[in-house]
Amino acid sequence: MFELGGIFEAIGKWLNGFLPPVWVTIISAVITGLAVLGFLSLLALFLVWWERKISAHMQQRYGPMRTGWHGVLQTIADGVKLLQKEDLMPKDADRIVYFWAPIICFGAAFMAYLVVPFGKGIIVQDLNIGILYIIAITTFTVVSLLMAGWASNNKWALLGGMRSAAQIISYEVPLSLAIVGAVMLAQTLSMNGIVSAQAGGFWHWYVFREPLGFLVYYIAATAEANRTPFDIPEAEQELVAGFNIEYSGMKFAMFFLAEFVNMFTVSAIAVTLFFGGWQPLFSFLGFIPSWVWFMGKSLVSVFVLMWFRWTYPRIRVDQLMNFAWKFLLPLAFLNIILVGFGIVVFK
Amino acid sequence: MTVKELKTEEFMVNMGPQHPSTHGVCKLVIKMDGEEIKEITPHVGFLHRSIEKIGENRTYAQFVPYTDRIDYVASMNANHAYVIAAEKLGGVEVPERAEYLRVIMAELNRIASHLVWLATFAIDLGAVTPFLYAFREREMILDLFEMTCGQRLTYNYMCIGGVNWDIPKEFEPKLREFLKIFPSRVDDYEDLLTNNPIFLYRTKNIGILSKETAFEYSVSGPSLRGSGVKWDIRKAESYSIYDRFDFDIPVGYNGDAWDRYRVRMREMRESAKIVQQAIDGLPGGDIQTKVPRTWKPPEGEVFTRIEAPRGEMAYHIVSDGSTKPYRMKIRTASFCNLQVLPIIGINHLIADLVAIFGSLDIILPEVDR
Amino acid sequence: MGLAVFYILAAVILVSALFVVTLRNIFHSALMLIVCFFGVAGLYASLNADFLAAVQVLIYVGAVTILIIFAVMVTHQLSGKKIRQYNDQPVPAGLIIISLFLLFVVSLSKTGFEVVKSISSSPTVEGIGKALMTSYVLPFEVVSIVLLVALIGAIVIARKD
Amino acid sequence: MDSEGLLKYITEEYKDKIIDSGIVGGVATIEVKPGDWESIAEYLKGDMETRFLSVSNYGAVDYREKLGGYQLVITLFSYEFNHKLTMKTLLPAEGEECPEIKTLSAVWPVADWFERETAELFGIVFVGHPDPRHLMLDEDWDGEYPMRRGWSGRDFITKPDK
Repeated sequence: MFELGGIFEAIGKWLNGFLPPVWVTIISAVITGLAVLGFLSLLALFLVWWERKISAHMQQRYGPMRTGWHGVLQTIADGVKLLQKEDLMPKDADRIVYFWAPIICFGAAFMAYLVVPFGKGIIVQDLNIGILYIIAITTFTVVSLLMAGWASNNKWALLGGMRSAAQIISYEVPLSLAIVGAVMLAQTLSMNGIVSAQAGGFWHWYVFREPLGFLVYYIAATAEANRTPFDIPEAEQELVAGFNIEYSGMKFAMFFLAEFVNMFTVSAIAVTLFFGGWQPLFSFLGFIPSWVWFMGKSLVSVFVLMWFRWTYPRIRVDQLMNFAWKFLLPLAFLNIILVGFGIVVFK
Repeated sequence: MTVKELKTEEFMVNMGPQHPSTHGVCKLVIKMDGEEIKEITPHVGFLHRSIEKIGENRTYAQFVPYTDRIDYVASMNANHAYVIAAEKLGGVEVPERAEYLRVIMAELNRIASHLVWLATFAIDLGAVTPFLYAFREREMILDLFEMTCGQRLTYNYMCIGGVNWDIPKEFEPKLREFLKIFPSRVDDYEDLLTNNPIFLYRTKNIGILSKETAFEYSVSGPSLRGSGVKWDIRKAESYSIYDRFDFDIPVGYNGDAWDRYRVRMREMRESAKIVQQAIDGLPGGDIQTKVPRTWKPPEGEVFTRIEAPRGEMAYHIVSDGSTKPYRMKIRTASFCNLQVLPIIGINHLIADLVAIFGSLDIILPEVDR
Repeated sequence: MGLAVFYILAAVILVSALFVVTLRNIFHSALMLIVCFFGVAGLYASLNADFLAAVQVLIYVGAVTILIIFAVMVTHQLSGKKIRQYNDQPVPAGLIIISLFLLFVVSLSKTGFEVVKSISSSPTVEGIGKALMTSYVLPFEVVSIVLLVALIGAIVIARKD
Repeated sequence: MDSEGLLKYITEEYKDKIIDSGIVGGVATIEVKPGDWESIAEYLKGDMETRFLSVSNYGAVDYREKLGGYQLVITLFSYEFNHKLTMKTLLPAEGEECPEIKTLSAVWPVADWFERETAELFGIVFVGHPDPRHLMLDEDWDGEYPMRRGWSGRDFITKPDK
């Protein structure tokens, strides 16, 4: 009941009835693409509103209250405003690169959802290298930040771009190594496969098998998503706004929404790898649809990321590098060794 | 081959005049090697209004509202500095009650000013939440000021010979309520920041201001006390009635950003103590010694100074016996404190510069006047 | 359809590679290199070498080119300025290119390409892993040591003292 | 030392350099010749009995009408002994003349900005100043000294170009 996975299969079957298979592939690709895009846009709108509400309540104020019930329509109003804004481009900017940077940023954020299992059977394409694919595709985010920083022809933007490149490259290493632990346990790279390997109650979740791996992953993922305390590429107080200082209007909105989509992406991966994905807490709770479990767990993770942001100060750029290379990296290696031992011992 | 032999280029950026962390319009031209700062040149004067010149063209009483604008974050203290100088020049006696009210207002404003500093300092380091916490308490102080003099930022409260308005009935209970909750609120801020490892990383050993440098640059106020110098004009040259109150002078040890932070946090508690003693001992009576509208102080000159939230604020007034000052020189704390930034800011990263600038608590209108 | 995909990808790779060597702005060249690498990854993917495709993107786009861009950004003499992509010796260069091209043509025409009827669509990761740990374990370890040496060398050069 | 004691000590120690002395508004005050301005500052800073490590205030007064020149006023103080001293000197000048004096910024680095401000506002030239740029005023502001008596901003309001 209420499982959405069946719907997609049904649509596929129905299309197969009267169309040649090539057309079915194309049509279903378009449909899923639009569905994911629509879902992510709504999600980003929701997350922006949610963050504003969370920060407001943490700071003992209300946040948006006027547009709609408790300000739910505030982000839409902001979006409409941003659409109407003049699209400024600095005179000496590199026009082509400046234009493409936000598109690549948003595109990379969007592409990652090709392999995210939202629920039982709700996955666009269950690639058997799923997790590797996500790591690979998110590197385009850093390319786009570099492009934005460079093309703006602004020193602050350039500094922001350089910081983000240094940061993301550094944190990609412990992040990937933290993922290796889960892959070793599940013996597959496929996202669905990893979820299935954690079936049967919460004690099978990998967060209890390799807490160290989860810790490393979550810290590195916070840095990958450019969230406080690691939000140094756009540190408002130091670099004014970092790489997106010159962007306005819709282009700025794309960077902004991509940040929230990325935040959800790292949360979704955390849930998939360490919290059993769409698996229920206990198997007798299986009557609750799998996508509800997935969304619930992911939003909790997003909430924690937001909690970080409104509690911690920002770490300094060299401290950030030291932390990645001297603390997280050895920890990630230790995790791999421990997981290897565990697999051999407990078989 | 080591890195030093490799040829590197220096990189110049303009930090300001419109930058979120300069807290006003100050331009810092920074020469950087990578992200490490090699040279800082401050450019000020964007807010120069020549208040000293205005002072020569206004009567003594007319000038009080202008003092508000010298330091808009601590207007009460700025008022206080001027009226003390003018009273000393003319030999005006101030009623007891007015002195107490002045101390209450000045110390409340010191707390409010330190709260603004805390808020902006935290935000400079990327912590947004303490900002709103600090402004919540500042709001209570501003409410107290509003009910007394109708203003929330530039008060024009003190006048030569006393204060302009007496406190209303509801002032005292509100103030006592504030004093009751304030220490626990300071604990809240400390919970958020003081022992947070990231905060410690960002402030410990950052921007060390040695005693010697502090002396040479006449750094004053909490920034000086952070370097371990127990110097507070309220104690050292006890003006007004500060000798009647019991309070400590918090000092730091290393002179880094963290010490300056600690000194200000503890100073807020000390100020609350002073306000408590002042409100308990508040006598009745007049609030003003009548000073004629065309007040002519005798010919002569005077130099007085007070401890404003940011440090020493001094007035040097020369009178030629007319209704207007002949010359008025205003010495403000930020003017001297800002000069150490190029000394203590180099060889740090740009993120540290923001922390150092925040920890010095510079108010640009005070520099530019 | 597979052929159409191949031609599109080949065109992307060739055009972007041409831009890499002809564009006069070094930052643009680096970006074009990304496009080129991405095209190669697409080729791998179309040949069902999914692991290789992902690794191509991860390493070449995610690490190598970003480091190149990073280096370009740090050196201000290079970024922004237009630089010459050719030197003063077109004749010897042309000769070498033509002879190389002829060599390729000859070797390609002499190779008998075997047509595989069906490409296995089974996961390649496991196979690669097993091969690396069994039959190719010696080259694998040698590569690891070479990389380690390079790493140590880089640290020694960059050490501050 | 209290103000009297300090004044007594200084007038005895440096009597050949001091023209006038007294206690003004509770602060010990001495007047010196412009030529001794820098040397006496050095002595006062280094003297173990006075230890004037810091400058509390430093500015000028336009006394052209009354005394025929600009008076430089510097207030020194000592953290150690908690005493203050005001030191003055009169720079003769008439009309639009710009008098010259040696800088104190080598003695107290804080005098740097004070002197820059005084220089641009009063038109006093500090010889040997390490950084004689404008501080408060525009870099291209030239030939007008706003803090001189008689200067009025009203003459200076310019209408923006069409």
